[in-house]
Amino acid sequence: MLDKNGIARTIARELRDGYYVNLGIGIPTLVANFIPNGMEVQLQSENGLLGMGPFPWEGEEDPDLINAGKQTITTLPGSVFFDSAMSFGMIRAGKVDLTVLGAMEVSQKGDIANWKIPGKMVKGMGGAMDLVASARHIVVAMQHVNKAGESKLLPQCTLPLTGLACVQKVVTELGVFGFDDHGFVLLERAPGVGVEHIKTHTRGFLTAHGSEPEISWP
Amino acid sequence: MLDKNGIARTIARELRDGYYVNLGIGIPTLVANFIPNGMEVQLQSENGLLGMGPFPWEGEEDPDLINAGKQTITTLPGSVFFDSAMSFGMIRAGKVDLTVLGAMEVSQKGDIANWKIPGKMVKGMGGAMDLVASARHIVVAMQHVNKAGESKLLPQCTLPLTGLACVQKVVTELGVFGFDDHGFVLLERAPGVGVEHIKTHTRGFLTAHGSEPEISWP
Amino acid sequence: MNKGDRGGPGWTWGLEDDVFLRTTNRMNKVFKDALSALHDLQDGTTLMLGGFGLCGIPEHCISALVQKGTRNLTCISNNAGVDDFGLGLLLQNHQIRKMIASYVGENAEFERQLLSGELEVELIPQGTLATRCLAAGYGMPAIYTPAGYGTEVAEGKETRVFGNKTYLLETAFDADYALVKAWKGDRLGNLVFRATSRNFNPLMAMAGKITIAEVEELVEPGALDPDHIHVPGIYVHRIFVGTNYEKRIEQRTVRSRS
Amino acid sequence: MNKGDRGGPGWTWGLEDDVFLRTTNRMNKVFKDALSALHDLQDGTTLMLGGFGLCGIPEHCISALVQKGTRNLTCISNNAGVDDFGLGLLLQNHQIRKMIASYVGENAEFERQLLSGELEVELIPQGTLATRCLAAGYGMPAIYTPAGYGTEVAEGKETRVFGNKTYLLETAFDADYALVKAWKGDRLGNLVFRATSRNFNPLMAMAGKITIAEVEELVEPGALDPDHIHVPGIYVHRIFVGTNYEKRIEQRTVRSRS
Repeated sequence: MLDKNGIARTIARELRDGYYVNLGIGIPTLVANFIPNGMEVQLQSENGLLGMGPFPWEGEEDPDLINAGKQTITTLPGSVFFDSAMSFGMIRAGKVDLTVLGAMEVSQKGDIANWKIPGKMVKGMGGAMDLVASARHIVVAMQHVNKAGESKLLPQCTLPLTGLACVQKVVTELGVFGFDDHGFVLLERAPGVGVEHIKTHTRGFLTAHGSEPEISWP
Repeated sequence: MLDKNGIARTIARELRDGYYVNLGIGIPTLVANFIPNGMEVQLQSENGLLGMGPFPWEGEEDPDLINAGKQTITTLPGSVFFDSAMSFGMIRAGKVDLTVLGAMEVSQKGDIANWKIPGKMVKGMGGAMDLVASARHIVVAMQHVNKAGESKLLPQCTLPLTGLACVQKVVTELGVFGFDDHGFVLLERAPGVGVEHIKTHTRGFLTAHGSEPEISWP
Repeated sequence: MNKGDRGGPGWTWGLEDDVFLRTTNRMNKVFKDALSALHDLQDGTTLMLGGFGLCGIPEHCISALVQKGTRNLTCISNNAGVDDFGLGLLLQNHQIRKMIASYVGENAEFERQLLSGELEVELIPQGTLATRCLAAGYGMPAIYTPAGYGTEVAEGKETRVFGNKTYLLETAFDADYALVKAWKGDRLGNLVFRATSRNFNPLMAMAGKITIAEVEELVEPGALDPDHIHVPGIYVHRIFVGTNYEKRIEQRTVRSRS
Repeated sequence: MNKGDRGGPGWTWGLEDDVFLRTTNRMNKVFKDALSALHDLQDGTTLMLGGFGLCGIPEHCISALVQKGTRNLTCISNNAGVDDFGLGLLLQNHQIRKMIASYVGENAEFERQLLSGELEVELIPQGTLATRCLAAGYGMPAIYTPAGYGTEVAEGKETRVFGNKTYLLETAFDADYALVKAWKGDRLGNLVFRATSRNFNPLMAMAGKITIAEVEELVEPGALDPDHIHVPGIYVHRIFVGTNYEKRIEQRTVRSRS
């Protein structure tokens, strides 16, 4: 089983030198902590910053400088500010290489739902619909099951969609999942997690042979 | 009869305090010399400048600072540079109050042709098609007749159009012309020019009573 | 005009700043405060408000709206503030009839009014929100975006395939007023923004039929570098200086000096 | 993440500039000169070239194209240079098969090749040219503009009425390369332009599949104010320093100190 940091660390393996990356709120944010040494990537924050730096030192918070999660952050040498139209312009034009975001549900076709529970919770999609419509690589970081213990990997989403057939990889505490024409494909198992356990907790169609390697980090 | 400066001075009466104005190449450029004292307007140059200043002093030319006619110019306090998309964005959004441009032909419906003589001359429309499609007020400054002595105010244009039914006023060396449902309407005569002379030199339908005042300047 | 021609705008009227910078009526866009700048804003108005979260919001314009008690507003804003700050103040007072936003998760009162049906809400993708502002400011009646295709956002909307991708047609916003917050500005309406408080502000400034900018500092024309002005004054109709900005921080996240 | 949460990007890997600014392959976009930056530009390529008249043109990229002798080019550029400078140099060499431009009145050789049928030419309104670049850079497949409606520019194009105005549908440009000239840039590709040499350069920089920027000065990351960068490096793939810019003036107009 992976903890949150393990999920983030696993996703960090998707990074490539020179990537422009947008990290969503929650676990995705943690990916920034695992950028491999010697690799240079730039983080895009869709509220208008390229080259996001770490949190400020205590006492150095700047209310004019936040990320898309409304957290106080910093810049780095080479950072750029821009307006929201340019921010989503670069996203829409496919300039963002990788986006990592959380999800409430992912379907075996790669649909994603993460913005609304009808009648219960309405937070809004923020920039998620734009990101999943246009980023070059889309990876979901989430818990494998919800609080009721039900699989969040489903034959089809039950909640209102954020995007259609767009997710390319899902990383949960149980493993790494890709997609083929039939549905989910188990690519790697979390350390110590057996295939049967994964199958039991996955409701969408899942291809898993048992020979999938355990996740390892460089 | 008006000379070029007279035409420019006549058009300058169209200026209002606070106007944003785009002046085309040729006679329109001269309008800048007749901005009434105490009135504040800003000149937009569609290559990316708001608040165009006069020509530089000799020896102070800056090759990075030109107007849409490719002339070296200067800025004024409060000038702004921007890219061509924003420049035509503000034009298209109707933020330019007045555009003054030259023409080869104007029709009695307010069509204008000023960019091409098929088989002979192909310079291109530059920004003229954008300007006539979107500026709030459109005034043409031109000679009344061409080099062959033929009227440039026509029932309909013979040259490829720049814009359709967009010209609101035409100022020539003979007078000031507006438009109504029938065609051209003589609004003012140039000093010393009689109605018959104007009628003789105008091929489009022209309403002219003889009672039109002579042009005067404040 | 020929090379070396000196007959063009050599401008006969002497020193330029004598003419161009005389304070006249319409190019002097400075108002004394938020209330005077918003004097003609009526009930039922559609308005855009800049800001992302609480960052770069027009605090003083919002205060003036509270003070005026203007009602039945349609507000276009990326977020809805928090319960007791930003647009949350207008929600508390029930001054807003309809919200067009992309993310409203920080405001419990908003969620309550929405679920109870007191408030009409249109949630749209953030990039769509931004680009519909840009379209208005750039005179484009509509734009195409792939965001929301296949979701409930696309319901009732025209779609079109370009290349191998499906796009939604989204229309430009049509807002009576845009209320924005800039860092610095001059009396011509030129604006400069700071860091991520820029966000939607320049776009809305360009999109409003009447654009009102509040600034931290009003400077003389010429003090802003013409290469670095974010919004040219042609888009801005009124400007005033706001004092004592609260600039509340929503998520104070820091590294400890261990 | 909750207020005051320190578990987020507190970034475990120590000093940021140790990691983020290490010179690695892909984020270091600096090439040694124009020829090396254009090494893979083939015959038959579609390319955009920034500049308005001779102002802000990528002089060194054009020289490299002349030197390489690349042929059958489709060039998207507002103007076509003059006979012996700018794009005129490529025209002289018959390296251009097709020009897409808005105004070409300064170039006699151009007019000759056009009227003789040697050169294919598409003249389009300047705002349409600019906005088709913007569309490409902002991922919008097409835009609507009223420019050219009712003229031969509209022939064969789809029209649509919004409000009481008719617009043409114009598609985003699809260019293999964009060659632009900036004032300053850094190795990440961030660009800043000067005065009216900005013009089409930032738009084309955003529109190119491979964007090559020549700059007068290459500065260290961080030297450019993040509030005032015109093109973020995410859009720029290669950058090199051009030396000895000629910056020829087309119309030298001055006031005399009488």
